[in-house]
Amino acid sequence: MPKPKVAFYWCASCGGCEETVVDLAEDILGVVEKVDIVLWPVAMDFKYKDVAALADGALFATLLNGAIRTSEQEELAALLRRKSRYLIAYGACAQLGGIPALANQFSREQVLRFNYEDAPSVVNPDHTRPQVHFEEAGRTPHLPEFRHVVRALDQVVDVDFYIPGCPPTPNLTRAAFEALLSGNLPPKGSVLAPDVALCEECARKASKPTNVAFTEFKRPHQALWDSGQCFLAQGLVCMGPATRRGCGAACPQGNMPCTGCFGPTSRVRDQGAKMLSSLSANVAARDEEGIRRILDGLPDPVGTFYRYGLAKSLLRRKVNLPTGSNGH
Amino acid sequence: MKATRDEVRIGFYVCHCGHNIAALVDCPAVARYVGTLPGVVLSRDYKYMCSDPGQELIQQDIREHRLNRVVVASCSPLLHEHTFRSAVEAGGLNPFYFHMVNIREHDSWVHTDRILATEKAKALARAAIERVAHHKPLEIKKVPIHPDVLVVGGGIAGIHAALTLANAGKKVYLVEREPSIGGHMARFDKTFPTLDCAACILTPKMSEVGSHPNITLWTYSEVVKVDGYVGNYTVQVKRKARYIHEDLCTGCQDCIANCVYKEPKFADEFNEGLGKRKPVFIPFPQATPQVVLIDPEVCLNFKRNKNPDGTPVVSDKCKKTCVEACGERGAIDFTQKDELREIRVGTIIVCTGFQTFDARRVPAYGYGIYPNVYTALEIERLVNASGPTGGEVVLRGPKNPDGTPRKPRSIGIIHCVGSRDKKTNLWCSRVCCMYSMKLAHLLKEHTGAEIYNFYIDIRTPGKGYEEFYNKLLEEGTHFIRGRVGEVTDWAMTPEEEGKLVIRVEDTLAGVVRRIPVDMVVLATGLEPRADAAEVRRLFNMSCGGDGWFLERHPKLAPVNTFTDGVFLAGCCQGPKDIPDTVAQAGAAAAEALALIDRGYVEQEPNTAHILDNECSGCKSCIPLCPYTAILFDETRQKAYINEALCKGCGTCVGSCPSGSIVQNLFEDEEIFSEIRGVLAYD
Amino acid sequence: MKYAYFPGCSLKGTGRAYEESLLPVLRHLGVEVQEIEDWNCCGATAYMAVDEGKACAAAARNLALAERTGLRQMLAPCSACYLVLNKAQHYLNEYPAMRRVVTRALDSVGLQCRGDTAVRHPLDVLLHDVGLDAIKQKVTRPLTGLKVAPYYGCQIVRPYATFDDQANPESMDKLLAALGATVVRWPLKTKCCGGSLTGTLPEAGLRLSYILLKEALKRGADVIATVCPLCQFNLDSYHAKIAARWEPVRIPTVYFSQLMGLAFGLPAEQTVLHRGMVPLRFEPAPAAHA
Amino acid sequence: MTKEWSPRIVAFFCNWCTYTAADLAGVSRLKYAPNVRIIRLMCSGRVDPQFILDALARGADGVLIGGCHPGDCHYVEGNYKMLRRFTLLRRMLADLGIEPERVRLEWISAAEGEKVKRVINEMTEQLKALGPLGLPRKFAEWDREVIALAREVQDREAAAGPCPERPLTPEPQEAVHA
Amino acid sequence: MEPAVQQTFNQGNLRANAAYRAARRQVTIDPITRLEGHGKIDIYLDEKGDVERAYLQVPELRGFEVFSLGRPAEDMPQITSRICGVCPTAHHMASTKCLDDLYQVEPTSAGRKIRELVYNTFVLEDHALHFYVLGGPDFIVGPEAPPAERNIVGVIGKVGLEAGKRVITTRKRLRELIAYFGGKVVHPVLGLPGGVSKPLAPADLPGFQQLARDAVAFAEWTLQIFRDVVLKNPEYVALITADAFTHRTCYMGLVDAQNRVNFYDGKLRVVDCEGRELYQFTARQYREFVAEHVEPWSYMKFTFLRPRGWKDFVEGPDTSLYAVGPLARLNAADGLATPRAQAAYEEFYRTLGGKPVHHTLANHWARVIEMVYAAERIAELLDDPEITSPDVRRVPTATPREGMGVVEAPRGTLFHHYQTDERGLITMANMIVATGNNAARIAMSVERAAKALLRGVRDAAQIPEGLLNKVEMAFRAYDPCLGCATHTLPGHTPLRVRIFGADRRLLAEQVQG
Repeated sequence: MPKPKVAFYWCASCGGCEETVVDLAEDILGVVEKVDIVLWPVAMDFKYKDVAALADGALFATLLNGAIRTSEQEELAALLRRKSRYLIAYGACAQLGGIPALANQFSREQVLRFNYEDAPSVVNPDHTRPQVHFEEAGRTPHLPEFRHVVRALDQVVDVDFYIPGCPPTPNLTRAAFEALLSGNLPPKGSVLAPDVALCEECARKASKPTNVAFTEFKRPHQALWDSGQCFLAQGLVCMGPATRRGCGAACPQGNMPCTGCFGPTSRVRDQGAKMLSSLSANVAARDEEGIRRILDGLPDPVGTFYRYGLAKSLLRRKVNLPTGSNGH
Repeated sequence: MKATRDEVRIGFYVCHCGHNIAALVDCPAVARYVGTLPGVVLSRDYKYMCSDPGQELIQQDIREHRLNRVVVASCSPLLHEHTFRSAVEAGGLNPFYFHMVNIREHDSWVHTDRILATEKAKALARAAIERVAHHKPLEIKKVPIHPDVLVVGGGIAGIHAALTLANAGKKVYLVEREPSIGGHMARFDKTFPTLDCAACILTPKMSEVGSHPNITLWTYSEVVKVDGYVGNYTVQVKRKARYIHEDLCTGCQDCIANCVYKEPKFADEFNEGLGKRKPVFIPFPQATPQVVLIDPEVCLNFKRNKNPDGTPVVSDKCKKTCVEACGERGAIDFTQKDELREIRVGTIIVCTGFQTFDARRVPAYGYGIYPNVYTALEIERLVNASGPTGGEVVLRGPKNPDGTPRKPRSIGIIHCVGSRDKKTNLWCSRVCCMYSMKLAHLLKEHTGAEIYNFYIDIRTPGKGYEEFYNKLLEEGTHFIRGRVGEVTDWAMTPEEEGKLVIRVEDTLAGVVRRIPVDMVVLATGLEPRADAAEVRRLFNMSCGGDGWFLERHPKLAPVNTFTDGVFLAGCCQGPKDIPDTVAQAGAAAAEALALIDRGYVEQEPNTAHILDNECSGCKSCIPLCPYTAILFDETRQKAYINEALCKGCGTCVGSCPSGSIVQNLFEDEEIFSEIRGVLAYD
Repeated sequence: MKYAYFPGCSLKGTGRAYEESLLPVLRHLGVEVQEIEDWNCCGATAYMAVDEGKACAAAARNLALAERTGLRQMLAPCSACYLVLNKAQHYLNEYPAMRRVVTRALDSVGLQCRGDTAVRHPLDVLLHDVGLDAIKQKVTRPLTGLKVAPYYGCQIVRPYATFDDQANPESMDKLLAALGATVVRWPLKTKCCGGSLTGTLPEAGLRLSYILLKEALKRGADVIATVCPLCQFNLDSYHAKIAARWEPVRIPTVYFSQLMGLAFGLPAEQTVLHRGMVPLRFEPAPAAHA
Repeated sequence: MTKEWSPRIVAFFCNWCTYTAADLAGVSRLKYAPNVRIIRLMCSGRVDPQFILDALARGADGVLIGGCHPGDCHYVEGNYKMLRRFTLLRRMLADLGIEPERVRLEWISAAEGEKVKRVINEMTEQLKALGPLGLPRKFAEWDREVIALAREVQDREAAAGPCPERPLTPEPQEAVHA
Repeated sequence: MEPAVQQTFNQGNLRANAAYRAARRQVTIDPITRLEGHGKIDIYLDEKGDVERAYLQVPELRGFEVFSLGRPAEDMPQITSRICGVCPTAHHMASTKCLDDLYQVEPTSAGRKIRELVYNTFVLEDHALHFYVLGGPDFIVGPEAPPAERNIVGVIGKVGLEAGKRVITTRKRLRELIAYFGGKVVHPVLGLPGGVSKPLAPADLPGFQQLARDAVAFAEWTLQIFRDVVLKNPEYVALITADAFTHRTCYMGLVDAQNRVNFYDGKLRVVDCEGRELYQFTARQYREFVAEHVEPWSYMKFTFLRPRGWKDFVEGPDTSLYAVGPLARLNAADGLATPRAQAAYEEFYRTLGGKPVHHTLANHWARVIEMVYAAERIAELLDDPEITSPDVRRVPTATPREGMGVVEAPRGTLFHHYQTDERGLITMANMIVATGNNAARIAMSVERAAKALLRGVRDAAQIPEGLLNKVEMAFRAYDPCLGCATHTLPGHTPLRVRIFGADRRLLAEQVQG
């Protein structure tokens, strides 16, 4: 019996997810040999036509990482969706938009302007900009355009499962494969990681007292802190309580607070809003001035609470940015 | 398990409430619209849903149409939610498969455009339909009622309420801040309109309280802390040190007689400072309990400076003749300290009364500037036979050349001081017109002076009140209609010299008049006690914008508060005269009795619980609970909620970072669907 | 302490004694003021009566200029200015309609008024920002023996009692007491001085001034202290007429600031007492400790 | 929608003070703008910021939260908790381009029917001045680029018909067997 | 070894390789742009059918610089590491050094050493991978060998199964060291202004010291393989020195006080194509010496030496273009700080005829030499008693305004530059990465290859089959950067070339594969 065909594809991502797959691939007694990896744009050239040629659903599963930013990515996502029995959003970017989705707080024009004109190292007296349609002596090399909005995969196509993390851990990935292959799967749309917040598996949990009220928020560089005690108990923002577990509390292991890359639990619609709610409700002050003073210790709420999840937050994007046509 | 759309069979009813709703909301249209919504199997409009036939209709439909959810759009749930839940239950459904839409108080009554009001009604209805689908069956909890009652405040209201309850065989704690019960009424000379002597009708009731076996009377005491909920309140009472052992004092007052101070020397509160008392004193002759007390501020046996904890320092400088006088009774104890007592009661009646308006706040009337300007309460004492002057009305100001005190030959009584006034208090204090006329009558009786009443309106809504007014008119008291501009000692004419000049616009004559008088009486209004705000918090009641304690419903629940088991009586709820106060006190007592006799209260099951498998044990919720209902299980490293302590505010639910806390009746899904509902419609 | 300073027309004209005495006193107390550039009519007097919109716009322009100084506080010594600026402020924040009118007007000259500058009266500032203790310390020549009738006039307490009681203001009483003067208690503190009636209905207007002067004398006052250029003018300038009509009631009327200067031992050109029609003859002795 | 736009406000009122105040406004027959849709919660402390964002995302032009005055909370201090959330949420919403006027927190005691009226009317006016937030429409606008593409792709494939190319085989496999 | 096991083993590794290529190819591009799907080269012919112009395009832009605005500076090491999931440590470290400068805080001695330890470990692991899995096979197995053999399996075939195992296990252990400090290998979190977040527990030291010793041996062994397989083969040597792969440009690299190569810290040194020192400058001066040029046909910016000005894509004595990366580092330095590496360095220049070496393919050799240095440096650091000091971080006190940081990423110099408000919130962020620094030279290589291969082309038929193989060779040599995109099993260059006739009509399109 032929092994199930599995495809990997990436969109707007950094490649960290691929690294995880590799760590997995190196685990030679792992699961990879149970499947055929038939699509891997880097492993082998593949043409759009080749994929199109497959019968719909011919692929057992596709693990797609990266956020969706360009038309090309959308197109391939749509195609792979049709060809795959299971489409799996792999990693924070595909699941939530990831760090690239922070761009949803800014306009595309801002990006272009800075990169090609305002950046201190740029020398560009005649304000040249890369052109989607550029013509030079009749030569017309053409660049793909990118979207105004950075999207998570399921904001473009229907997604069956999610594997969280920036990057996901090999263990989770292996577990996901095993689940897929053994066929005992959670309901469609599930995130293939424990549905409990990080604290449960954090070594520092026990060190947190039950009466933490914030009199000030410290920023990581502003103090030396106890490497064994709960960060929140030390006045440092840790996204752990609002973040799915499954990474083994890797960042706290490195003595840094969680930044939330595993996204929310299934019971939360907006990770940022929930963490904001929990943190601010526990502020000690009662007078407006005191409250404001303490909360000013969180200078960048969007970047703190939506570090990975802006695209999938309830508002998705800074709402008053231009959209309009895609031409630069 | 959450019921999914196709399982639910919703019945929807929109109530006309006669014209109250139908006049502005097109009820049939709403019913038609809701009829089209998914899950709705039947949608009706009906004249009066809260009527028996209305409720009958619901029960019938539940049976015939196999409804498993019911939504009623009518008035405020605070009014009829209970009614309809019972109806639903009677129809054989769990009462919590019901949701109510408020399209009267929140719609038809507050809008003017029929189309928009109807739109709004539809939107709200849709929200309820979407919400109710997520409802789950819940159990109502029954909490037993502790039979004892706490009555706070020993004025006429408290006295009456306490007696009513005690006579019904209930144990009552009556807590009074002053050394004696009796309140303001005890200071009055006569009561309008019958002019029977206040003391004569009050003192018997006071002593009855003092001696009643079912009443524990704690005077000179204050409630400092109230915990718990209806049926089970735990109350801390501070018994202030009076330096006398109540149980040992016989009220013989030998100590007073033998005090080192031969003459009374200190301003006496009961007489508004018009009279004098000694450091050891009894507030007034008929005080209940008949127990003296010592004022450490002035008693020679105490130092003037205080201990760090605020308690006075015993100096032992005094000869302590009082102690000798007390002899083997040994009731006097300079080392006495405030003590805290804790009691458990099931219900509380708050009768903390009022304070009179501070006339200094209207400087134009010169109280505190001109000695011969008095407040009404001072006059009550002045005309009282047992008052500081033995009932003789003499002026505070400069005496006659021969040294005899001057008597007023002309008196002006200014009404509405601190009432009906944008700058001070907006409300009418209700009693001033009547007591002003009472005082007018008494003053005339005592002095034969010319009496001028300066009024805005004369308000005499009460049995025999208007008649009393007419009687006054016949007595030849002057009534000048107009708010007084100012009282000054500035004489423009010789005849004004040495007098107080009342400048007023006589709105009937249409002229500005200057009326010189010897004595000015300010009919000061009633206002909430200065500490009303703290007291309110103590008992978890609300205050109106004007500061009076707020009744749950001005008509239907006039003695209830928003806190179950806490009731109101007397002027703490708003200005009223003695008859109304006593009536209200009776009503409050009756409410308390009703609760006690039923023996239990039903509790809204809107408590929260933590999903055990989902909780990560992050402990973020624990400090948020004001009732410490959230606890941490160290062995399992998870938080859990003691539902007995949970009051169902939902704060922890809104704050759980992993969404692992659920509040019954207010689950996230229910509220999200409500949001979707109100917005889905446009 | 620094305040944007709005003198208004009077202090540059008939009421110059006020400015001439006030500024040195403030300086002496370490209070800085910065006169607003290009200020215009506060909008008081006839304006308000005729067209509130225009009056507010006029006032708002001054407010806007004040805001531009970045000083959040604005000092308006003249009672009329003080009242109108406060009133305009109030209108802007209470009535959207009025705000629209004014905003439009200001837009046309490229100004905008947030309406968040506090309009303060010198008495307010002296009592609540500087404080009586600080003032007492500066008193080198206490006004011992000088009986002063404090006269507030109507405009700084009515209709907006922003810093003192409407019927019975006492800030100046406290201030004068601090200077060592004997404060004469009288009930006419806020009685009308005649205001502009003196010009339009002399009979009515003068009578009001007469009552004030007479009562002050009757209560043994040596001098009336005032805070308002118009009051000062009315009480000081019509003695001849009043004497002709009723009886002579000669008593000097000076600005409280002049008395402060006196008590602080400031030079004559800073107390400018010579400007009064009825001269105040009083030489305070140096304080014992001084 | 053909009918002229008018703001939609979702209000979360606490059961004890503000909701009751709204009842009082009704009983007192005060008239206010019909733009508000009141959702009853036991305490302003129950207001989860998610509710606010969800309301905005679903088309509310503004969200009003009503609680008891500080110190008066029926649940001791749920309202403080809300005040704290609100303080930070407002700042965050500003970073996400939502004007502060759109989300408002008011302390309204059970006795302040008048204030209910004033606040709702005020807010309605402010929102009229601000104009619609219209997030659902914005989302649709953002997604148009995606939807358009999806359609285009379908058409292209319909046109192309079944593709003749060889079915895909994994090259690495060959490498191994070689 | 059982054939079955061996097959599984090979499969696993094949996929490993593939994944690395995947990862590499996208990331090593300029942080704001990354190669999506395929790299794109458009070649335009003139009437004679010769190459008129070739465009190498990088078609995406992510805008990290812009969405960093308003973020707390201390978050930058974690945010910017997401620019690249394969060399996150490089960005993380550059950003962290940028924060030191921003807050004017000197890391504690132990903190600095841990950073350098982690960083060298990363470089070693990364180079090793490139040599065995990505770039190396071409040489070890041979450029002309059948494609299917030019991979680690082929390598194993040549050097034995044990070698393969050794590569994998060593790499794994090195990555574990990074994870020990950084929490994760991919996107580590150790970096903070003034030091690192976590000290090295004395108990854990021995294990790491053992690793260091093994690493040194491993590196030397690798160098020996290179000698045996490549240097002993005149063909390869000829290939390395072939003119097609030679560009006379300037070179830039970080050097220490003695002008020796340093990956983590030091001054930047630029030498011209004669090997003469042109400039030495600190990170803070980067703007005076480095500038970026914009072309309308690519999202990627092309850096050049600011003092010399943009002179278009030309090489030679006056060129303003420069290269970075292993070869450039050796060219820009006077030597290496560790004995074994220094020896290898001298051998390198002896063999290739003195400094500077302009042969792009020499990068492979340079890389192995750097491996030796990195391994030796790791050992040094782990033998330093201070390495286990708990004092790993100093809390900054200065008010932040502006900071700049630079490191040598495996594939070249990497600049980070931030400005903040007084609260330390980013108001400007600028980054220049290895690819940008190499971009111009890469573009030239591409065009050169195209021109060499396409002459008098009239129709598609005349386009030689192996065109892409050669073009691929031309810039695979650069390794990562765009190169990494091409580091696939030969025959699978994910590179799309389109050729347009003089009439601008598409003559042919070839996709490697």
